[in-house]
Amino acid sequence: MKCLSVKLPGLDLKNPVMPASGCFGFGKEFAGLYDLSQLGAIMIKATTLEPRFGNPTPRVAETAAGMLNAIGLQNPGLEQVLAEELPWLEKFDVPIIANVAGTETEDYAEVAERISKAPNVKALELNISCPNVKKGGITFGTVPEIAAELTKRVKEVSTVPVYVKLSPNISDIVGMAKAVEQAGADGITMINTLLGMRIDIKTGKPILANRSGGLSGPAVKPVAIRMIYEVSQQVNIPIIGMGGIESADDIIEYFYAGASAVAVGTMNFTDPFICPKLIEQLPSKLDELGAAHISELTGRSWKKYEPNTNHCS
Amino acid sequence: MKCLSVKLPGLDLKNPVMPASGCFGFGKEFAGLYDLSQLGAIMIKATTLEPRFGNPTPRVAETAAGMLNAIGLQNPGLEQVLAEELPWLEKFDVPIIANVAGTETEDYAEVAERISKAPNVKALELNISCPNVKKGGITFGTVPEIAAELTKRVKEVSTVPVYVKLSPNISDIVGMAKAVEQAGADGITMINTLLGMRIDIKTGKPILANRSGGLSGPAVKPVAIRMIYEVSQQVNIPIIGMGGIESADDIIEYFYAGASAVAVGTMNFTDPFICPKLIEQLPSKLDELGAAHISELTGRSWKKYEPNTNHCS
Amino acid sequence: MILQEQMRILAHRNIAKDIFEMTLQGNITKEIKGPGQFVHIRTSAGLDPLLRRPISIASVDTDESCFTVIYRAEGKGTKLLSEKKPDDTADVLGPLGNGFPADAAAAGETALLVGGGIGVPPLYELSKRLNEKGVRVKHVLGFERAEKVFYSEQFSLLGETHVATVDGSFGTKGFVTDTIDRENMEFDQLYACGPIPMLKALEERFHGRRGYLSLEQRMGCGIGACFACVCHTADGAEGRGYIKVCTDGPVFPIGKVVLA
Amino acid sequence: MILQEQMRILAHRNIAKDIFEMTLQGNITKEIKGPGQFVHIRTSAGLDPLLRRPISIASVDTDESCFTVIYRAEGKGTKLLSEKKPDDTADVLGPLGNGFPADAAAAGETALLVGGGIGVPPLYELSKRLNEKGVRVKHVLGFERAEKVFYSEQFSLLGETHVATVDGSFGTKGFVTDTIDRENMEFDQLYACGPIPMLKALEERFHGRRGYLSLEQRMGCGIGACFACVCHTADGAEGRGYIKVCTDGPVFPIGKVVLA
Ligand SMILES: Cc1cc2nc3c(=O)[nH]c(=O)nc-3n(C[C@H](O)[C@H](O)[C@H](O)COP(=O)(O)OP(=O)(O)OC[C@H]3O[C@@H](n4cnc5c(N)ncnc54)[C@H](O)[C@@H]3O)c2cc1C
Ligand SMILES: Cc1cc2nc3c(=O)[nH]c(=O)nc-3n(C[C@H](O)[C@H](O)[C@H](O)COP(=O)(O)OP(=O)(O)OC[C@H]3O[C@@H](n4cnc5c(N)ncnc54)[C@H](O)[C@@H]3O)c2cc1C
Ligand SMILES: Cc1cc2nc3c(=O)[nH]c(=O)nc-3n(C[C@H](O)[C@H](O)[C@H](O)COP(=O)(O)O)c2cc1C
Ligand SMILES: Cc1cc2nc3c(=O)[nH]c(=O)nc-3n(C[C@H](O)[C@H](O)[C@H](O)COP(=O)(O)O)c2cc1C
Ligand code: FES
Ligand code: FES
Repeated sequence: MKCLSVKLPGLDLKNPVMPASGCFGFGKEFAGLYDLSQLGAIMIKATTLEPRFGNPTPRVAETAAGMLNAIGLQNPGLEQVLAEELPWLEKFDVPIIANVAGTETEDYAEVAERISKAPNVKALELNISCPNVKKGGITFGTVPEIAAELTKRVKEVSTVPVYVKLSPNISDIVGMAKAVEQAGADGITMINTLLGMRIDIKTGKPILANRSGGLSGPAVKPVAIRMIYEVSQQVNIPIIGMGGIESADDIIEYFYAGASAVAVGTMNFTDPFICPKLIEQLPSKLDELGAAHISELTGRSWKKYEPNTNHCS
Repeated sequence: MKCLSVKLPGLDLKNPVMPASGCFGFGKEFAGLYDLSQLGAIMIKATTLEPRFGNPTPRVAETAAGMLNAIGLQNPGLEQVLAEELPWLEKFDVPIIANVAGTETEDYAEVAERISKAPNVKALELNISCPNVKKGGITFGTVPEIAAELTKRVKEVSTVPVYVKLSPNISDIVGMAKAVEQAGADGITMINTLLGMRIDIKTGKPILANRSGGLSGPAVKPVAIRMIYEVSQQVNIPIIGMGGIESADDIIEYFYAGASAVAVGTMNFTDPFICPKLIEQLPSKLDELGAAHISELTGRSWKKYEPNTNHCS
Repeated sequence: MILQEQMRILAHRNIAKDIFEMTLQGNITKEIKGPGQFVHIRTSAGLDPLLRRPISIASVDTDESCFTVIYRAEGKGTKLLSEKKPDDTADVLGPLGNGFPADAAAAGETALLVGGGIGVPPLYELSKRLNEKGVRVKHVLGFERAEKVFYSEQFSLLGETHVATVDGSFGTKGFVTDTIDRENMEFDQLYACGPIPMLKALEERFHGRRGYLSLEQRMGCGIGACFACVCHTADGAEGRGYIKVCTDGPVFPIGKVVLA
Repeated sequence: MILQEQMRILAHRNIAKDIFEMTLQGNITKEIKGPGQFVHIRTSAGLDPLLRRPISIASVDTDESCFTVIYRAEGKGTKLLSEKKPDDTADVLGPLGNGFPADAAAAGETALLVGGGIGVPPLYELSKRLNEKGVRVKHVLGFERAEKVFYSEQFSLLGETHVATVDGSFGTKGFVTDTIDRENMEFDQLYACGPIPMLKALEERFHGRRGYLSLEQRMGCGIGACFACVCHTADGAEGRGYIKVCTDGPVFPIGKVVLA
């Protein structure tokens, strides 16, 4: 399906649809359901230097048209990801985007340097924004200077392009995007989860053992669309958009807003076959829209736009 | 129903349930549906110094379990609100919370000073956070120093207690809350809407004429709960909580999180009778929970809490 | 008086491509004042979709205390609504707004009713009432194409009826205004409901004539509280000159409202 | 193999207060390996509620290629599910997880099956299989109160059955462990499913004995991808010693998993 192929820094995608990090593990489980080579790419679960068990349970809670998670970056650690997870994925014809996380600049750097050398890792996704571990993390994602610092450092050591994943828990998303672009980011992925909480009426306590968690799913889509709409007009690097995608129309909406590719997260849980389904539906959608190639749709919604940041219901 | 009465600065509430600003106009329409004296209070539509027509239409768009609005503070202006809307509301035994908006400190101050003198206005709600007009507004809501400035000024001139309405479009909500508390705010109302956007697949353009708008409804509830949970532990002034409330359980959840009263916004559109319905359901809810009085529930979820702000999925 | 009611669905059928006719029974019927008023229907008991859907009242049967609506199942909400079965209930708020003043046309006069697509339904009850009053009624109904046409026979029973389709697959080819021009149709009183471009075209032709237009606007509350559905009035000075489609309308004298 | 399927609802009935028994027909049945496996059911075609609900397989009828689940309609999703009617379809993902190893008990041996509340259902299919194998089966079933009791007769047909209710309104008063102690029940092999406090009490008494416990955890994916459902293993060193309830379980040898 030539109409779906997308070229991004480091990434030669058959199609612009990929599972979002943390919603697809390292692919093994879904490989039992369908051929992973159908996917545009795979964003693997965040990898840290050391293995992590993550947060106590419950780690998920349902919300209106969404969910909260506080997994806490559970992962087997860099060594095992390099020794087992990534080699196992080599049997599929699909580029891997490695989601890199840490608590200090130097562990980000070490993970980035070593994981970027794995043959099937075509790009890194710098996770400066996940809201669910006790140390580090979120501050990187909310202070442009610190995010820029980290991006610079990781760019120095990575042998593949670096995409920075932005947190929506911030007033000036455009400022953050520009900061990481200037620091050398090759692309942006957005959005990570919104901080949220649910309290159990029966116990009177937060449902999540971690108390607060990250809100994802269809509920957050309008937040992501607005941020991508603004950021895509202010930076010159491509955006992989995510947040609540559940239909081919949603994918079109993301492209119109300014995304060059998309990732599907939470909806993999509700419908584990959603990625191949959406990929299959896209070509006929393009016909309906009279578009020869999906990349034509990127940013279509901008025309006659005056920035819209200082406005008050 | 003594178990529901709540005392807050300037406010002597029969019950803690009130319609949120902008979702109830100035009460006239709902007065045709039920007796407004049943309500704990009424938060009237934002009032500005001059009349405002607001934004072009479409001004609303539906989202998953929520909606976007970009009304643009349409209101008849201070003179008419003082001359007609407020006097008309005097026939009801219900305190009015006047939502005050503007573009510069001085028009906020003038509206605040004069509207606070209206006999049935028992408190002001300082709208520093609405995301839908072209000038001013949002910056007040995202920069603690500016918000504090404005709060100070309004406190100088207001003859009734001042509640400051916080925007969720910010990284450090606790910092903002502390800033307005130190500036003299008597209470906090939160949250206002999250910035969001929807794009029409058919036209390829944003559905809202204003392009972006404010996200409200059940979709945003987890964001509000988390912010109230954190803020209520860091300030000593009461919080009126709002964001997606649609059931008596939601109200309990808000109290557990740290709210002392609640406001219902968007759901008034889906069910115009929701406020009296929820007020009626609360007493039996309290029985179920074995609570003698609703105020006992405020902040019940905190026990054994270590602040949770710098954490990363 | 506006009621919220779980109305009983007496009948529900698909009468054209994506077009459904639903008959609802309940107390709201008693409150209906006239043709052109609408109801606000909740399409799901859950939270998605969240907002009600405004749908015009197409005909009223006071004896059976029921009324009929005709709607297009296109988006999320109306598609859900179309899955309801007879004897299910629907959560309805209404009646809302001010309809077409049938009294604006006197016995013996001629009324021209112009409808486009899903703007056609409210004209049906209007036509019946005008007939009862002895007003001569002519209809011009516009649809996208043949498979979308509905109620052409019903209207024919009430008066001269012309159907136009954009692709000519039914009736004459073109827009309703083409038909009106070609047939140069005479009338004393105009009533119209349909998409903005159609209403604009009519306003240009018949500005200054006696006429009423029914507008559409995205709505929140439907009862006048949220300011979602406002339009400027032609005489409007900033901030003052506006109307709310949901409560001041949806029907307005021709020329009163700025059609944006 | 795991399938996602629109399964046909053959039967659906309310068998105790808030407790429903639903029989589902489709290809997933063929894939079921044993008792204690579960399915993940989508309770609404819409976006709210968003997540699937894990429900154990209570009995299997391979000839009719259908299986039965028993669930409590308590929250948003299960209440919606309970509104489905026979001949409606349900979106089911499964079979998931590893069930109770019936082979762990040999013919002639005695198996003690202990269930609490909505932990009772998976024990029914297990008991049938054990009976087929010639294992002597005893059941101790705990419920909140009389109106919540279900399947006590069905279990009685399969072996000695004791029912305990917290308030004594049915069977003996107290918890399942009280019954086990009072009757000092002997067994070679233990199988249990129910709330954590019950499982903990059993673990204390019978640590070191041959036994299997079925755990509950809040789930996201249900297939091992999201790390929502992990528990530490007893021997677990940070970051390594963990299991996923959805794929490694939900059934584990007694003592293997830290019951938190
Ligand atoms: C006064 C009035 C009377 C109407 N009468 C009829 C009628 O008799 N028959 C009929 O088929 N349609 C009628 N409409 C249009 C009808 O309300 C919309 O087609 C319907 O709301 C679309 O909902 P959806 O679930 O199909 O689309 P969705 O895309 O799911 O709708 C999303 C949101 O946009 C709003 N929306 C989308 N299109 C429109 C529109 N054209 N007008 C207003 N809101 C819209 C919806 O109400 C909802 O809030 C009327 C509209 C108004 C304002
Ligand atoms: C492996 C396994 C097997 C199960 N088998 C059965 C069974 O046979 N019969 C039965 O009645 N129940 C069973 N349960 C429990 C059942 O999954 C929950 O009762 C159900 O998910 C609650 O959904 P709700 O819509 O009623 O509640 P809601 O409050 O609407 O649920 C909200 C969210 O919390 C989750 N949740 C709430 N309670 C539980 C719980 N106890 N365990 C796991 N997730 C929960 C839901 O899945 C959902 O994601 C099983 C659970 C697991 C993990
Ligand atoms: C259970 C879960 C785990 C996640 N783990 C990660 C992670 O490890 N790293 C990361 O960058 N994002 C993580 N995310 C965020 C998603 O990648 C995605 O940005 C977000 O969920 C929005 O997309 P969605 O609404 O489609 O889920 C996780 C999300 C969920 C729901
Ligand atoms: C249509 C609409 C108009 C609003 N207008 C105002 C306003 O004028 N002033 C204000 O402070 N908040 C306004 N709000 C925000 C609400 O008062 C409330 O803070 C927000 O909607 C969250 O509550 P909800 O989810 O219950 O609607 C408006 C919200 C909506 C939906
Ligand atoms: S729809 Fe709310 S004012 Fe008209
Ligand atoms: S529920 Fe996702 S890993 Fe078990």
